[in-house]
Amino acid sequence: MAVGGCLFSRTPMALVRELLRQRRHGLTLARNLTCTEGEFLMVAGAAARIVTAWMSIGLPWGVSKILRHFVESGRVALEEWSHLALGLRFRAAAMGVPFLPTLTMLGSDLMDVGGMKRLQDPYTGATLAAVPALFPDVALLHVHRADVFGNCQIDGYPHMDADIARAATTVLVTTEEIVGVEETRRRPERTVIPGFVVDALVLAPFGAFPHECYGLYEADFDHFADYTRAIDARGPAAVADYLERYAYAPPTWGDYLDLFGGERLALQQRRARELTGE
Amino acid sequence: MAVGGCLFSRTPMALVRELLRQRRHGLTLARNLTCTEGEFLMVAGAAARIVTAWMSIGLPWGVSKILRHFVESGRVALEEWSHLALGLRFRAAAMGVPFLPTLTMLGSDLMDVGGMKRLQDPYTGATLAAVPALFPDVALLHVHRADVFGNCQIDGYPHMDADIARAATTVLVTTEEIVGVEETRRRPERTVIPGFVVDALVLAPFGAFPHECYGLYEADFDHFADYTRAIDARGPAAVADYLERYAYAPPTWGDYLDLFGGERLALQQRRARELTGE
Amino acid sequence: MTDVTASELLAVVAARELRDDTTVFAGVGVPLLAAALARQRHAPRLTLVIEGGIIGPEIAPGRLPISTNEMRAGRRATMLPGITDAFLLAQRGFVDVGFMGGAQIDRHGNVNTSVLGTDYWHPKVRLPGTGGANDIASLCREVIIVTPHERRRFVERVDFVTSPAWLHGDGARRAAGLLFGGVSRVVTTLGILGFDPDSRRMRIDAVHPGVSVATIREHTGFELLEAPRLAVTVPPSEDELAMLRALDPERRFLG
Amino acid sequence: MTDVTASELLAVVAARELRDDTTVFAGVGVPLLAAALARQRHAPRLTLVIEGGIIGPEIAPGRLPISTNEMRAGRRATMLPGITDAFLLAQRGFVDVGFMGGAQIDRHGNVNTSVLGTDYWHPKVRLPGTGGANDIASLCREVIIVTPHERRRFVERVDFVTSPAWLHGDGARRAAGLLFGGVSRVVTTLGILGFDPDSRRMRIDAVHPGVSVATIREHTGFELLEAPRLAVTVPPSEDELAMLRALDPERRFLG
Repeated sequence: MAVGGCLFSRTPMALVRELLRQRRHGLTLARNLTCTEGEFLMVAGAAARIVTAWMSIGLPWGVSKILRHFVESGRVALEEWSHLALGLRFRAAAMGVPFLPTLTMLGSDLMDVGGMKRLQDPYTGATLAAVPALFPDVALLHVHRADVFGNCQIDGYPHMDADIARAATTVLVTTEEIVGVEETRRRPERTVIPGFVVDALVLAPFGAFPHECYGLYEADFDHFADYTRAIDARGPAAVADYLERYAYAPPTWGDYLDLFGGERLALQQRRARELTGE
Repeated sequence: MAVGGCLFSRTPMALVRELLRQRRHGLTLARNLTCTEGEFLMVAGAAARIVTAWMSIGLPWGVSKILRHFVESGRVALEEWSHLALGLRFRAAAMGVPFLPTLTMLGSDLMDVGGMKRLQDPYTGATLAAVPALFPDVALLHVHRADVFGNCQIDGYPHMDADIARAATTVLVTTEEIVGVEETRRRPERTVIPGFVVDALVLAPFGAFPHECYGLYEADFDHFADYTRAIDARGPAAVADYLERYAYAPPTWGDYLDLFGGERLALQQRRARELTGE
Repeated sequence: MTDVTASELLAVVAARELRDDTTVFAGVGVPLLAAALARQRHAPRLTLVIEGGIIGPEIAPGRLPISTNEMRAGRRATMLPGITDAFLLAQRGFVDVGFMGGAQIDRHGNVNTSVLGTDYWHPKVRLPGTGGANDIASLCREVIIVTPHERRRFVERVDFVTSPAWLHGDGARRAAGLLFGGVSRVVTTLGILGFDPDSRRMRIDAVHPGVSVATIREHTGFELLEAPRLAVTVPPSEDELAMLRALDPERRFLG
Repeated sequence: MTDVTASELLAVVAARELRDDTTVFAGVGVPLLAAALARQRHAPRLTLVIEGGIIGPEIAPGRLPISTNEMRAGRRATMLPGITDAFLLAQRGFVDVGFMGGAQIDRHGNVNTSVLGTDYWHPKVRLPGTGGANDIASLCREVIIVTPHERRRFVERVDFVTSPAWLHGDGARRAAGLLFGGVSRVVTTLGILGFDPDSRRMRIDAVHPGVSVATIREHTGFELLEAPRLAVTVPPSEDELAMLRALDPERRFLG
């Protein structure tokens, strides 16, 4: 299972929440920079393996205590690839080829972690790393707008969602807004995922909250601070309580958002506009 | 030497004209779909080899008589790759790797023309074609707008210019418009070539004419018809006369455009607006 | 049928081969015209992919593009990923049908649009080249070729395999490394040709109204097999013809 | 100098290492802060590349990003190519300087940000991981590391090579297949360290004002070489400090 966005940006939180509610377990999560959603999946017992380049909430909160707890005890396997290498694994799959050549990771101990092979350039004989394609069974993505045919547009930095969508067998997308196809045709250069790649589309305003969505709302850093303070005090049990409150208790996504409150959402919207406005 | 745009779209005609005026010879031209500019370079003796997927002006005008004249007589070598394979040759170079794996061209006689090698996927042993990177010495490109730092934006279909720019050692760009960097920052998602890739930038309105520039002016099909009629009557000599009139005689790009006349330019602008407007 | 030209018949019959809810990589000329007709008549959710790097355009009546890289081909597109990435969507398996013409075609469906003659570097006739035809033939889930039926086009063995179909038959395509695809049908001005599932040799699947098997054989430069049950094409309806003619009022591609 | 904190000194000295008209791949934290200072003070045409897939942003005073994937990092960018393509620009050789921190660093400049302990799958301490650090270290023309100088960070041999510098020295980097790059300098709170051009072992190039070679050795877990001519860092100017403090008024990264 691949999760779109990156770190606390455009994380498909409504879809992650649904996954938790369905009490899935034994999943492999592939995401380049893994944030709170990775901790949720660890604590809920949903993820048995995480394929990633980095995991923490962000620099100010240091090394994730949840990561340390689950990985050092061997309960969750953390398969580490470099940021680019993992990006190229998605891109190879998106291109429909079993591997892509790269220079990155050569010489490092990361080569052995995921079993990266080397090969020779058939023209010059130079040594290259061969990044194996990663074809996720399912991709979870969150986008700014999509039309009824599933054509998706993303504003700002696109992260790796376009490659992840092409790489995965089944693609589930939440969107901030559903628009008419006329709107897609008006700005075709903004479309990053063609409709024929998407399997299911769901309207979910604030679908990444408390993570950010470029131009629409900033990540809720105060919320992260409260969350990590609770972990500092009580460890994984704090995350279990958090999941009870935010994932399992609220029946709908609207109820979930109500826990944050309209004022908080509006504030984060204002901050986003300030940062991306003229 | 790689030429951006594709067929009669966004061809850097002002740069091609300058190349002709400098009486260059012995060049290799790499362009995916080659149009009138390829004929110019053949007749002027500038191109000794053309690396391409297709060469003609367009379906209604049939097989290029200039192509037949120069290639059948062995005076110009036409090295044919599939459209995707040549695109991947630029992309491999743009990515900084010596080759890219692909399925395309496998089994066809095109494999032998340019010396494509096969390789085995190191993970599954599957057979793939290895497209060799193409690093042009020079890229000639035409774009819609660029700022003084060389950041380039293209409207509509992007063709392969982004890859060609990264692939080439030296990148020369003409632009319809030079804008302030504030304009680039206002729409960063439209930037396809970062300034640090560009070596020289020149303002050249109608810089692709009589070829098209998306949204700004349509290709001048009547001009193509006159041009091919002359070739039908007089063969390569007609192209030599054409070059005299359009390439060598007019001292400046403005003088060149005057040969078409403001009315013709305005008409092609109107047609473009009709085709791409709301 | 008397007032139906060969090109009109070809375009109408070709259009019927396309199904709704599919993704179709269409070449300019009659294939694109036929795909536009299919979209209008029975396949409104058919997504066009055009090798100029254009997805989902709506071709306007009277404004048929003459190349894959121009504003008429990009009109009202839903996405503009660029040329390389459009083809890569096919390589990933997202394109159901490749829909293209062909200069010279052999009994295994392989197409030559490169050179006539046996020496590539010194050809008797230099043709325009593959363009995206090789890629479409290599990478789409299925390929349908649309072409006038002339004896000089249908040859035992093409001088040069520009676009691979079944190569020399049997498992040759898979053995070359192509994972899927292959030419399923050749729609011509005389009938519809398929391929024997074992030998992958071309066979007659259907004849157009008033055309005999003998006529098809006469216009073909190699021995054609016959399908177990031969069909006869339903003539173009008034409806189909009216829509088709409205798409190309200047008869740029209908001749 | 008495009122200059260690972080301030580190940021100011690091900023001086950057030249104008270069492209710099900067990690968040002190490296990005120092790059922002360089842009403001002496390198206005320095182009920042951020691993969130962001090119040419202008970091706003008081709005330093805490990650590479957020609006503060993307502010007023000139291009947003996405993560993979941003790194590929480095792989193609377009990025002059990689500018990054490091948890554990060895005498050949290799950095570990993955695991402490010898068994990767059962580590004593699991660190956050490479992120883009391996890619920056592998692909930039030159790498400058910015780090506090603590003995536990400067170890003889890292437990795990996350980001390769000179590996075990000599031609090891080239032999591994990396075409260019390598760590040129390590800027610390005590001095500036370089590498002996033959052995690629770390050496002291400069000491900060008031710091002795002995002090540096004391805070380093392996034997440091010394450059032929040892420099002494010019103290931060009022100008530099004022600009730096204005960039991080909440002292998120200046501590």
